[in-house]
Amino acid sequence: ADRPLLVLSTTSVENSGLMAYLLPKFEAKAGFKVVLAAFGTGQAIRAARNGDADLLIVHDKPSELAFMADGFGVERREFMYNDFLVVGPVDDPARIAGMTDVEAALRRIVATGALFVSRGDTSGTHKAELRLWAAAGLDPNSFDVSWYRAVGAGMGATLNAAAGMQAYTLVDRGTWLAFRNRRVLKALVEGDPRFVNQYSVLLINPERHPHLQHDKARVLADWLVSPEGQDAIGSFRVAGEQLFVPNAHQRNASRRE
Amino acid sequence: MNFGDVIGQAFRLIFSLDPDLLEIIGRSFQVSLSSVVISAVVGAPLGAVIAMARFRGRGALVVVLNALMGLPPVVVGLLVYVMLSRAGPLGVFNLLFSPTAMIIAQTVLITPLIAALSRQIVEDVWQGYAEQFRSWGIRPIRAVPTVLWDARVGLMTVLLAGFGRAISEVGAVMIVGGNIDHLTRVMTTTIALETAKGDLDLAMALGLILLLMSLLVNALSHAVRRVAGPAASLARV
Amino acid sequence: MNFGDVIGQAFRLIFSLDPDLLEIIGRSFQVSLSSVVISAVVGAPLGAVIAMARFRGRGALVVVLNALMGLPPVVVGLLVYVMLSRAGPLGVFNLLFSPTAMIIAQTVLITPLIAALSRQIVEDVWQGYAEQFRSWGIRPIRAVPTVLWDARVGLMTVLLAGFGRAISEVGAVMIVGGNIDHLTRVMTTTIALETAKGDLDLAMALGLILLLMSLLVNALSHAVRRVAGPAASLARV
Amino acid sequence: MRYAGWPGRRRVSRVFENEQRSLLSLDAVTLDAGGTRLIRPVTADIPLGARTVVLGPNGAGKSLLLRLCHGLITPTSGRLEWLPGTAKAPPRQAMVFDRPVLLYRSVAANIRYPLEATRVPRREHAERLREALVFAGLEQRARQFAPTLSAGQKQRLALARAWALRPDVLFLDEPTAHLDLAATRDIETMINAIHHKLAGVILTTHDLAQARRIADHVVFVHKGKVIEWGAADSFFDRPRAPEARRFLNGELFE
Amino acid sequence: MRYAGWPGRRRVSRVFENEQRSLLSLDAVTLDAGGTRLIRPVTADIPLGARTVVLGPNGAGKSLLLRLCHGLITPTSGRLEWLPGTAKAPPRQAMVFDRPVLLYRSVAANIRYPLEATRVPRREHAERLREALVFAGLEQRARQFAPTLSAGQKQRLALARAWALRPDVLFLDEPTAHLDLAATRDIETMINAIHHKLAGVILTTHDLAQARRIADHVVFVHKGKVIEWGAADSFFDRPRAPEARRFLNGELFE
Ligand SMILES: Nc1ncnc2c1ncn2[C@@H]1O[C@H](COP(=O)(O)OP(=O)(O)OP(=O)(O)O)[C@@H](O)[C@H]1O
Ligand SMILES: Nc1ncnc2c1ncn2[C@@H]1O[C@H](COP(=O)(O)OP(=O)(O)OP(=O)(O)O)[C@@H](O)[C@H]1O
Ligand SMILES: [Mg+2]
Ligand SMILES: [Mg+2]
Repeated sequence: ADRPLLVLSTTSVENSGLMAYLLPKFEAKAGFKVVLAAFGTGQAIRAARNGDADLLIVHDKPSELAFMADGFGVERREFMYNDFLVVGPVDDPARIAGMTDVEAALRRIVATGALFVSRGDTSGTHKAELRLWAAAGLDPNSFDVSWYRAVGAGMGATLNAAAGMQAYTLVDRGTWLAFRNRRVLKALVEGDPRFVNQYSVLLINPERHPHLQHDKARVLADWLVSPEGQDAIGSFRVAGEQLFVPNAHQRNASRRE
Repeated sequence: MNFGDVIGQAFRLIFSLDPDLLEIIGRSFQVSLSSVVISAVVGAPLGAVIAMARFRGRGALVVVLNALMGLPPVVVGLLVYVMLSRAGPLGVFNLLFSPTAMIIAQTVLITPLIAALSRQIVEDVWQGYAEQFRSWGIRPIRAVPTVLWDARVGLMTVLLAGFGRAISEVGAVMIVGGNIDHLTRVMTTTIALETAKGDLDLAMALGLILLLMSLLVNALSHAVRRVAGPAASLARV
Repeated sequence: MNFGDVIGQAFRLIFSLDPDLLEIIGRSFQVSLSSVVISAVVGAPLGAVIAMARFRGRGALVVVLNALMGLPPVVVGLLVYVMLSRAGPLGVFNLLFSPTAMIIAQTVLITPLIAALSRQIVEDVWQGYAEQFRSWGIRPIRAVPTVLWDARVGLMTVLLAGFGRAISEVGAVMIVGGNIDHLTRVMTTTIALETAKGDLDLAMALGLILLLMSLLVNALSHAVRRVAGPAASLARV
Repeated sequence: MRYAGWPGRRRVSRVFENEQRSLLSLDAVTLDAGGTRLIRPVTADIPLGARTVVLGPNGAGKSLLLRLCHGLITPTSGRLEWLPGTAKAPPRQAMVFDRPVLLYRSVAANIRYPLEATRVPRREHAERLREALVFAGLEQRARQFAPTLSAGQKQRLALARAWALRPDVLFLDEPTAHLDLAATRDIETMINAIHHKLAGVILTTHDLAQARRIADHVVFVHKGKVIEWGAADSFFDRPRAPEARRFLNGELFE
Repeated sequence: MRYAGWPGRRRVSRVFENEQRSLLSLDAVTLDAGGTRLIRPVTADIPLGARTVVLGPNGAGKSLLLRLCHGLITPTSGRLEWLPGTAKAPPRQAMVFDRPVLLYRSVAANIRYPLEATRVPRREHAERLREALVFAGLEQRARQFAPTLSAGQKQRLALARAWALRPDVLFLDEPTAHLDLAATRDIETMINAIHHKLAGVILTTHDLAQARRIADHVVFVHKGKVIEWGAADSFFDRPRAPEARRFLNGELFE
């Protein structure tokens, strides 16, 4: 009974420090402990399917919907978003600084042959990047490794690689603001509406995994979408900047039939 | 990065005696030392038996054992994860994301290393002993503890190699432990986390602390050996 | 997960002879074997010198060397990353995110392991030889190649331990190589990637292939030893 | 060494004795190794309750023959039979090697170990240890690390350790090679005193005077072949084989 | 062994000879180890160009004394001086241990290795190797793995290997312990034939008859102390110390 509630999330949630900020507030109110394990999106969802965690927080809508459709989740609530941005070397060889149209910026990177690092790990961020390329009318499969480097790693490792080779990359704002090894990197393109990065919390199906702490999980999920939780998310700052925008009230919880 | 800064930061961290850091260091030791003890209890006798006994397929077994030294931590982590996961055969014990799971994973990882290296060390001692033991009619299997004891100086280095591998690996403990704060966070997972956050200085400072800690363990084992070891230095005046 | 499926998938992957997979396997070998060769050339003589020479601070050096077996791959990766990155002292060579960088990192990682274990193995052989060499007036330093040669059976196991650690580690090569497709992707980084993607079956299948490959290397070295090794089996009829 | 007799033992050779007098018979035993034949077919008998001395030049095959008899190496072909004609199990044996094998332990631990490992009754350990230390002349050195002993002390320790097991058959490979005159005499006294209580003592030596003093029976080996075997007196006085004659004159080169 | 003389050498003892006749002098040399005094203060002279035999019971300290003289172990106190009174460098020495140290290599490689490592001119290697193999009686076994040799073959190999270096001083620790009669005689012949060409031969043995045949000079050690040293004849005929008398009678126990 005094087992802590285990939440699985993607690494961006942990690396940004959001959960470390939210959980003490929640624990004080709820009276039970919550612990967080962070993995890559795919790994987190896989573990949740296996019944290894009580609650799931991710940001990749297609996989979330598949999770629901396969009967592993009972409830999916979108509760906050942040945005992506394109970062790159301070000397900005492709001259994209200040642009707000991501498609144009991407096309310019291709045109100048500047280095671009892709997550390449089918994570939420990677899929968002692929959607952006597609929107710009380009096919990453045809890109040459001489400039398009799919690193196949987490966001932090990808940023370290971008810093090391002075390349452009797409990053979520949470990770970016918390990231310390910027050195030669700088935020260049932001504010495009297509940059929205939506997070959801998924409640797991008690019929599939009766051993999990579904009641406690619901308490946390409820709190996250409650005004109190939403306020807490909105008040989280890194270096004076707000990282996540609460948006539970704008969204309808999609329930499993 | 400035190495002076890193070293300074490492020492500031140590002397801050930050309880979180101490907890993490303590857990690293608890997990890795437990794994080494279990692996030693299993691996050293196993290596000794393979070194001493003669049986069909022994050569193949040595090759397999040596190859298992190349077991990737991530794969070991996955294997143990699959076993301990709710969906797995040992799921009911609810061990996933616990220090116990990390000990299991590290034990699986370093037992082959300890067994393979022990095999080599014991074989060298046994070569000198074998005929005498056959003459006494003592079967190799019964001589195993004797030979392990007499080979203890060499085996100490083997155990330290096992400890080194355990304390420094991150792949296995990350998967089965989950790097959960105050529960399964150890030095290496913290280093990986700080690296992912781009705080390379902190990561390196933590790495330095980890090294200092394993220096401590090694120095202790060296001291023990000098006090309790055989008078090898007396072998030749 | 079903282990039958994993094994089946592993074999399907092997027999598909997928050029991407072959490239990755080839790169893994290239990087790890290169590191082992360099580490052996540096580490084995280093270990031998420490085993054979008597000098002030030798005990401390042994302790440090043993402790360095616990060098965390991530920290080694960071260290090499910092050195090779554009802003680092070796930045001009533009080596970061290349197989060369991975070889450097793995060499740094396993040289202490090979040196520390070689020290132990060589010490055992040298114990029998030392007086005779002093009698001949041959300084230990000049006897190093001789003793390394005569200890080659034991050293082979040490090199295999080094190879095992190199081929299986992911922390260092991930940081300095970046797991870039068609450039620096190796088996372990692929496994880590597939794990992060949640495709555990594929990850395990790749792990199995990696193990099969290191089994191959070990079997080869075993065969070489049987053919070219000293007639140790003749020592006793 | 100070062999001063041990508490009376049953006369082992009598126990084993039957209508026959043979302790061990070798039937066309051969040994190959390293691509060569090291022992050419040996057919011979080791008599019961006697002192058998294996003689021959360096490299003749004496040590290999002792190892074969003791069961340390398996013959390539041929067979060995203990107490032929009886259905008795092989007697308990001990062997002292030409290069004593000492454990990396103290002198006392070297004696104690085989007592424990071969399940000698625990109440006898202390007494046998004490006796063995006296026998080896190492009472003052019980706690010394055995590998630091002198050459002769090592050989004494190995002898005392073997005898502490009270074997029925003793194999001794050049047992006095590194012993001083006093210790050599003691070993000879011991062999002469105990052999008739044992099923047999089989030894090698390069000291021909010693061989004459000890041997009841001689096996003469040359180039891996048993050239002559039989009673000691006739061997020393009237060697049949020309090689044996030359060997006894110190003229036989390998 | 087949010592048949080697190509003429300069007479080394003459070369070193000066107004004095001492090869090595020990001045209050002691040795401690394991918390005990193993060698009690030794003050003695080893004469030049002579055969010095170190005698004493097992564990007396003979091997330690040889090691001290050869420079393998450093005395705890006291000092050694080679060719005292001259400013000459110590002569080239070789030692054969009581347990020969063989490299894990072939017989031929064991002989070849020290030739190469001590920079014997390359053109002489083949000839010296051949001679050493003949000397050791191991021509047919040049390619055998040395650790598989018999006890006597090992000792022969170690002797031949040492001699192949043409040292000026030879230390031999029980050189004939495992040798057959013929080989023993050959070694004695060799020592007698070469010693006057060398600066000295210093050996130990437990074979008193052999000591009488060889020794010009005797050093008698007992319990780590040099009790008596001087000309061999007077030692064997009129030993002064009571321990020496008892030792020669085989009555001295450690
Ligand atoms: N593995 C081997 N390969 C080749 N020859 C071998 C091997 N083992 C032993 N021999 C040879 O077998 C012969 C007999 O060896 P053994 O030790 O029995 O001799 P020995 O009669 O005891 O001689 P010694 O008096 O010198 O002790 C020797 O010539 C030895 O070189
Ligand atoms: N490290 C040590 N610690 C204690 N005692 C030692 C050590 N090394 C040697 N000794 C003792 O020193 C004594 C002299 O040894 P040494 O080998 O010189 O004897 P030795 O005269 O050559 O005897 P032997 O005739 O048996 O060869 C022995 O009693 C031995 O046990
Ligand atoms: Mg022999
Ligand atoms: Mg001695």
